[in-house]
Amino acid sequence: MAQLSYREAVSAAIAQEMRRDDNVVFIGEDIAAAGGVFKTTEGLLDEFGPIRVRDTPISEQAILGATMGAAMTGLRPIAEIMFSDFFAVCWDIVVNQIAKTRFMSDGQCTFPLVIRSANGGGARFGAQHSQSIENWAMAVPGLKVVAPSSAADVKGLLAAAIRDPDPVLFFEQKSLYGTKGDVPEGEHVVPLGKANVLREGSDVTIVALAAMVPRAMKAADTLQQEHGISATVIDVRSLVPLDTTTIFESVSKTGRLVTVEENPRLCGWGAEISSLVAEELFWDLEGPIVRVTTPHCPLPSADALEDAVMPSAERIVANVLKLAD
Amino acid sequence: MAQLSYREAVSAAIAQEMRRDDNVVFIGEDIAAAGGVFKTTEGLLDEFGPIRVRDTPISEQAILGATMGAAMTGLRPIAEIMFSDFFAVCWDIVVNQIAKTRFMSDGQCTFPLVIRSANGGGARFGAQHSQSIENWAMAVPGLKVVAPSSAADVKGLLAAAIRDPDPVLFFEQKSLYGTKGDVPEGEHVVPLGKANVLREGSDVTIVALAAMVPRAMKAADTLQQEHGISATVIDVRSLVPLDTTTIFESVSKTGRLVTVEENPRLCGWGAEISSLVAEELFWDLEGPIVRVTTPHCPLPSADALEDAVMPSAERIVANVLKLAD
Amino acid sequence: MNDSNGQIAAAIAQATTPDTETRLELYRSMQACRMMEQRAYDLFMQNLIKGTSHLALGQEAVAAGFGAAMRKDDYSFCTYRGHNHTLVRGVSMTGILGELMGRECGLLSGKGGSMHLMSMEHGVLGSYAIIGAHMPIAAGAAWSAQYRKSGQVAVCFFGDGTTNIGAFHESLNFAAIWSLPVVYVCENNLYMEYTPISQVTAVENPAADRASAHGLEPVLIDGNDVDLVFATANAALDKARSGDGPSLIEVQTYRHGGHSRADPGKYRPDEEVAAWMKRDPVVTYRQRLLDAGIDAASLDTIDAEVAARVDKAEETARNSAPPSLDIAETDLWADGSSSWRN
Amino acid sequence: MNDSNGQIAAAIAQATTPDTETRLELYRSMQACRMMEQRAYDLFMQNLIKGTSHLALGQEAVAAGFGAAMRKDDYSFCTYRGHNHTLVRGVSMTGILGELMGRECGLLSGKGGSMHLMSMEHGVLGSYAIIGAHMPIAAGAAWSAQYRKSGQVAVCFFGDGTTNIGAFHESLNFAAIWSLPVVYVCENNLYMEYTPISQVTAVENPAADRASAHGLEPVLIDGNDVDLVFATANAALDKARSGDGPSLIEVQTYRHGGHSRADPGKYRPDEEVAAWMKRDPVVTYRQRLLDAGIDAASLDTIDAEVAARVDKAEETARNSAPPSLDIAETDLWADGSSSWRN
Ligand SMILES: Cc1ncc(C[n+]2csc(CCOP(=O)(O)OP(=O)(O)O)c2C)c(N)n1
Ligand SMILES: Cc1ncc(C[n+]2csc(CCOP(=O)(O)OP(=O)(O)O)c2C)c(N)n1
Ligand SMILES: [Mg+2]
Ligand SMILES: [Mg+2]
Repeated sequence: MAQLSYREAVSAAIAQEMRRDDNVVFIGEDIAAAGGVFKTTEGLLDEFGPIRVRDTPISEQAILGATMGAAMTGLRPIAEIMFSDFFAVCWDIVVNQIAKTRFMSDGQCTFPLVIRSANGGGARFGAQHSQSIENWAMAVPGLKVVAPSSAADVKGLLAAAIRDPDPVLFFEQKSLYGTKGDVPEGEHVVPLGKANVLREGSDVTIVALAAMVPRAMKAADTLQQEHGISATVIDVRSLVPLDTTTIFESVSKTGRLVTVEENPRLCGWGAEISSLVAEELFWDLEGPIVRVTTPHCPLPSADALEDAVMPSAERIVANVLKLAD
Repeated sequence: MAQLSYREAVSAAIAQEMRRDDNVVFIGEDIAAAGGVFKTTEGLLDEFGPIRVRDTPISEQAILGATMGAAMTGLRPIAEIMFSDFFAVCWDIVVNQIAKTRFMSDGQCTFPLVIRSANGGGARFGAQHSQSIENWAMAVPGLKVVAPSSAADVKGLLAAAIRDPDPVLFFEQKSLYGTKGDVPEGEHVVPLGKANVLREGSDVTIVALAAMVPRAMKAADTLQQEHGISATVIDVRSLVPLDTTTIFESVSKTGRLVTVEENPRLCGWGAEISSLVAEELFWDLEGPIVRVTTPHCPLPSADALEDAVMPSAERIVANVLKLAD
Repeated sequence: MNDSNGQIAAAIAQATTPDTETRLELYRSMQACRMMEQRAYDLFMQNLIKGTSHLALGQEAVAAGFGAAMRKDDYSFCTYRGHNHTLVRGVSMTGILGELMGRECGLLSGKGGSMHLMSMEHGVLGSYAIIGAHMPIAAGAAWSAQYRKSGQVAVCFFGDGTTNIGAFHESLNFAAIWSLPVVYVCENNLYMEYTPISQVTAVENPAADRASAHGLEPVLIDGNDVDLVFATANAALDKARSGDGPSLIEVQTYRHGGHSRADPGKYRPDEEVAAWMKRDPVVTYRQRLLDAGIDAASLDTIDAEVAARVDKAEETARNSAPPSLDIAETDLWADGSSSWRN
Repeated sequence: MNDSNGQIAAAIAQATTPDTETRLELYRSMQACRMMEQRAYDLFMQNLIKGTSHLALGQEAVAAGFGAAMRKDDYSFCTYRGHNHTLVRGVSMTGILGELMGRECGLLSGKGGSMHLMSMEHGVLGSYAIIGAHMPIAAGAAWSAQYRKSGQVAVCFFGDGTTNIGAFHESLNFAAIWSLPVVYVCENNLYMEYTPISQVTAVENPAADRASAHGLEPVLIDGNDVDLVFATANAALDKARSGDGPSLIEVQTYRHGGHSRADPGKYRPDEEVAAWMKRDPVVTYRQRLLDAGIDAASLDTIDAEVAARVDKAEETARNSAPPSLDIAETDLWADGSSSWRN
């Protein structure tokens, strides 16, 4: 095991895959010479050179359009969209072109590409650099959607995303970049579509993603220690494909479900999982399904305000307790 | 009462509001001289002249940026985005600028603007001209989201949207343009955020929107006549603000909820309503909550294929029957 | 990296008249486009084509000229007005008409429709219906060709109206700085849908007057002269293939009909229509070939062969079944499924 | 509708040196920008400003020159690097520093942050952090002014890197065809973040060389010469106000520090930095004023007054409480709430 930061795991994954396959290329703004604004891509230019690791202008439509065109003609491109909020300036290429073209063409072409992006709040960057958009992506047929919570998963899931024959949106939670964790030595690949059961309990199932995972774990500790409530915590890891099997198994056992998501309230992935359970597992439920989310608001910039709106371990605890009432 | 088509109700509403308020202006591609590609805006140029009704280049970011800038400086602009799929090329202006700026500015400015668009499938236009994106809009804090199902509602809700001090995305379902209905004479305004109970029943609540409303009504007829099942049908009309009161009242009574939505499966407005009910009305439920949606796929072009994927009255009936088992 | 040096203009100036065989092929290709599109029009009128459709009647010289100049393994990208551009790459007419009619024999089995024709095996990398979107995608295919050192060139067709959307400019700058082997072809037919392009554009020549903004040579040609289009295409393709980077070519042309099925095109002044009908690329080329001593009989034979081909294609498509409903949800993912859960 | 006729160049050529009072105000304005930004830097270092922040140290002449030329009711639109542009419109320094620090006294009560300064009452219609997005919004404010015949002009500041994104071009074309009273100011500081602009741009002057693509006059000036910026601003504002439409002005300048808080700016060649430090707009202007016979004491007084103002602002902001948590979810809607249901 090596200790890597979540940040370092990004370049470790890309390097692992670029060594393995010459068709893997990587483009984005300031990803080459500067090593990325979050320093997630340091060393790649040195190792792989400027033909494979290439800085671009501020032209997100061109970046993703080029990525798509390269993917359909034999390459395996990776693109960085610096902050996930910026997907809005190139959303057409993602949702109307990349996501639909294989289907429309009756399967004539595939799009083995990955778009990485720094997602989410907690860094006091204000409303245009903090949004969580994993639910935007989940709502679009034709996109796979991954959001790791640990360094090991960053490396393993990103490697799997690069190998995947379909378009993957890979969301790195920017406030996790500094966190460290054990990452297996050597080649490390974690299959997409397998949720991770981080802790098993009998009273309630807490389902979380990315930065909400450590908060859910902390909440589970508190619930156990202070309230004698035993919680299962599941890291969803990938929203598409979605591991309903693992989630359903746990909910069948505990009878109670709490989702913890960072995206704004309405139409989040929590709503999707909640309604899946309300439809398919209704008779196993012992109480309401509770969603903990950021309220349906943009994120404010000041630290006190941002902390007040994002789901905290305390808020998770409070919601579980409400359910246990 | 006058008989108007859904299409004619669009220009009727805009004309009504332009007569009332000189600050209402209207821009978009081919909306002036050509009267709109769906002929929804015929006559407006003649009555209000080229300063107030203005054709633009194919520059959706400029169209919506200009709309935003005008709204924050005293006008009440209406913009047309010809097909809702095209929101993807100007999504940034909608979600990062229009939706966030009032909040970020601590309430310094308001955005009394409306963006109209032809939404949805059924016209055999293929995957890039048929998508339903009301769920994209609902997921973004700061946007009001309206989708009428009848000519009367087109006129009344569009008028209300134009008067509303906040940004409203107004989705016209393109396959309804040819449908006709009674519209009250004289000034007609229908407040945003009030669902419409079209039919009251005791066994199940069917919640639908736009083109799904007539299908839900047809399904309710069949359920009554062929299966003796009595259904309430609610036209949600506006997703934001959402009339949870009316929906909850009905579900409390019937104990069963079926949502019928045109958008693709994942993270639709049906999931949102389902999870609201699963959280707040759980104990009133007598069975699973069922969502009827288009599958999580783009829309195919051929008529047979398109009809196969969009929710039909038959599919609604089948789902209600499943629930009644 | 910049090239405003007149390389293309120089190559055009040096180009010689194509040999007779090539000219007959250009003629055949234009006639095939013309007759297929006319047939598509008839099929609309009979309601055998649903939805919408955008014909390129009158613009045949552009597709034919480029099609003839391209290498078999080059890539083409076109728009919703892309039937001609697809046909000239060798795609089956039955596949095209079948797709327009939503039949099983359609190029995409009915899943794409008129606006989305595509045939990977012919290098037709798709028809795109969001204005401007295919321009960066074409740059990407060119980037891939450059990376793979395959010598392929991507050719990307679009309209005058497309020059006012952001993706147009992003693509040109991107292609220029990376010296990508891509040829951008703006078919200026004077209208973006119903609106005259001059009314919404700050320059006179919507593409050519913007070339210098991306360090490119302004190229503006008569798009109804197929010999000239062919020469220009050769020049731009050669330039791209020899590593000299992208080109932007504005061709002036005109559509004979309305923007789409719904449009009778009444907003166009009668004199304008009449003037352009006189410049019909098929009719004028036929005359030019006759003037050059080619006998009418050879041309008549071509016309008859093309007409028979169109008849055959229509008949096959008419007799083809609607697509099986089994495919309505397939092929979202590479594994052939559209499953999003386990 | 097009204007490549040198109207602005002609007006600059005729401009006279500003009177002493104006020049002292320009100096004061630049010093205020300089000292406030330096203080912001210090506050970062003390971790009193969180998140990120983008300073415009070295670029003061642009904001000061335009600020002095604008009418009180004109509109300004700027970027995440917009502290200076906000300050020069008369916005309180306490409000600005307070906002950077996330305090109750902040201009936006801490809801916006460093990248989103805005003050409607001062015509500061916002700071936008998505590259290019504010350009069409500025066109919209100008359209509104034109519609209301108010005589207001919108001024929109952005960087060199912004010229490669689609919204840049859409906005210029849109503004040109509608002859909107908007002045686009490209501050070319040679870098888009860490990447030299020349490496990702197909032309040498990223804005000026694109002006003709939208029928506009190319204007390229030394952005570190505040007199020149002031003259240019007057020319462009006059032009807009008299109905002659938009301008695009490229000013050449340099940021003294890195792109943002996280960046020490090490990718810049030492000689380049040294050469530009010699052209420091504040230092060189001071010298120019001395050369013009203005006594050092008056300038020293201004310096002292500005320093005191910055101290005062910092102190007030430091003593201001964090914002009340009650406002975390307010003001999404015009009714002050963020409620989405009944
Ligand atoms: C982003 C976007 N905006 C608007 C449209 C609707 N639309 C389809 S074709 C068209 C006109 C295009 O004009 P031009 O580029 O000149 O091509 P032409 O149709 O003349 O071939 C428009 C506005 C679209 N498809 N995509
Ligand atoms: C659409 C978008 N892409 C990328 C970014 C990230 N980003 C922020 S500033 C910047 C560089 C901008 O350069 P320039 O326009 O020259 O302005 P400067 O920072 O030099 O003032 C980039 C790439 C962004 N904010 N928005
Ligand atoms: Mg055209
Ligand atoms: Mg810069």
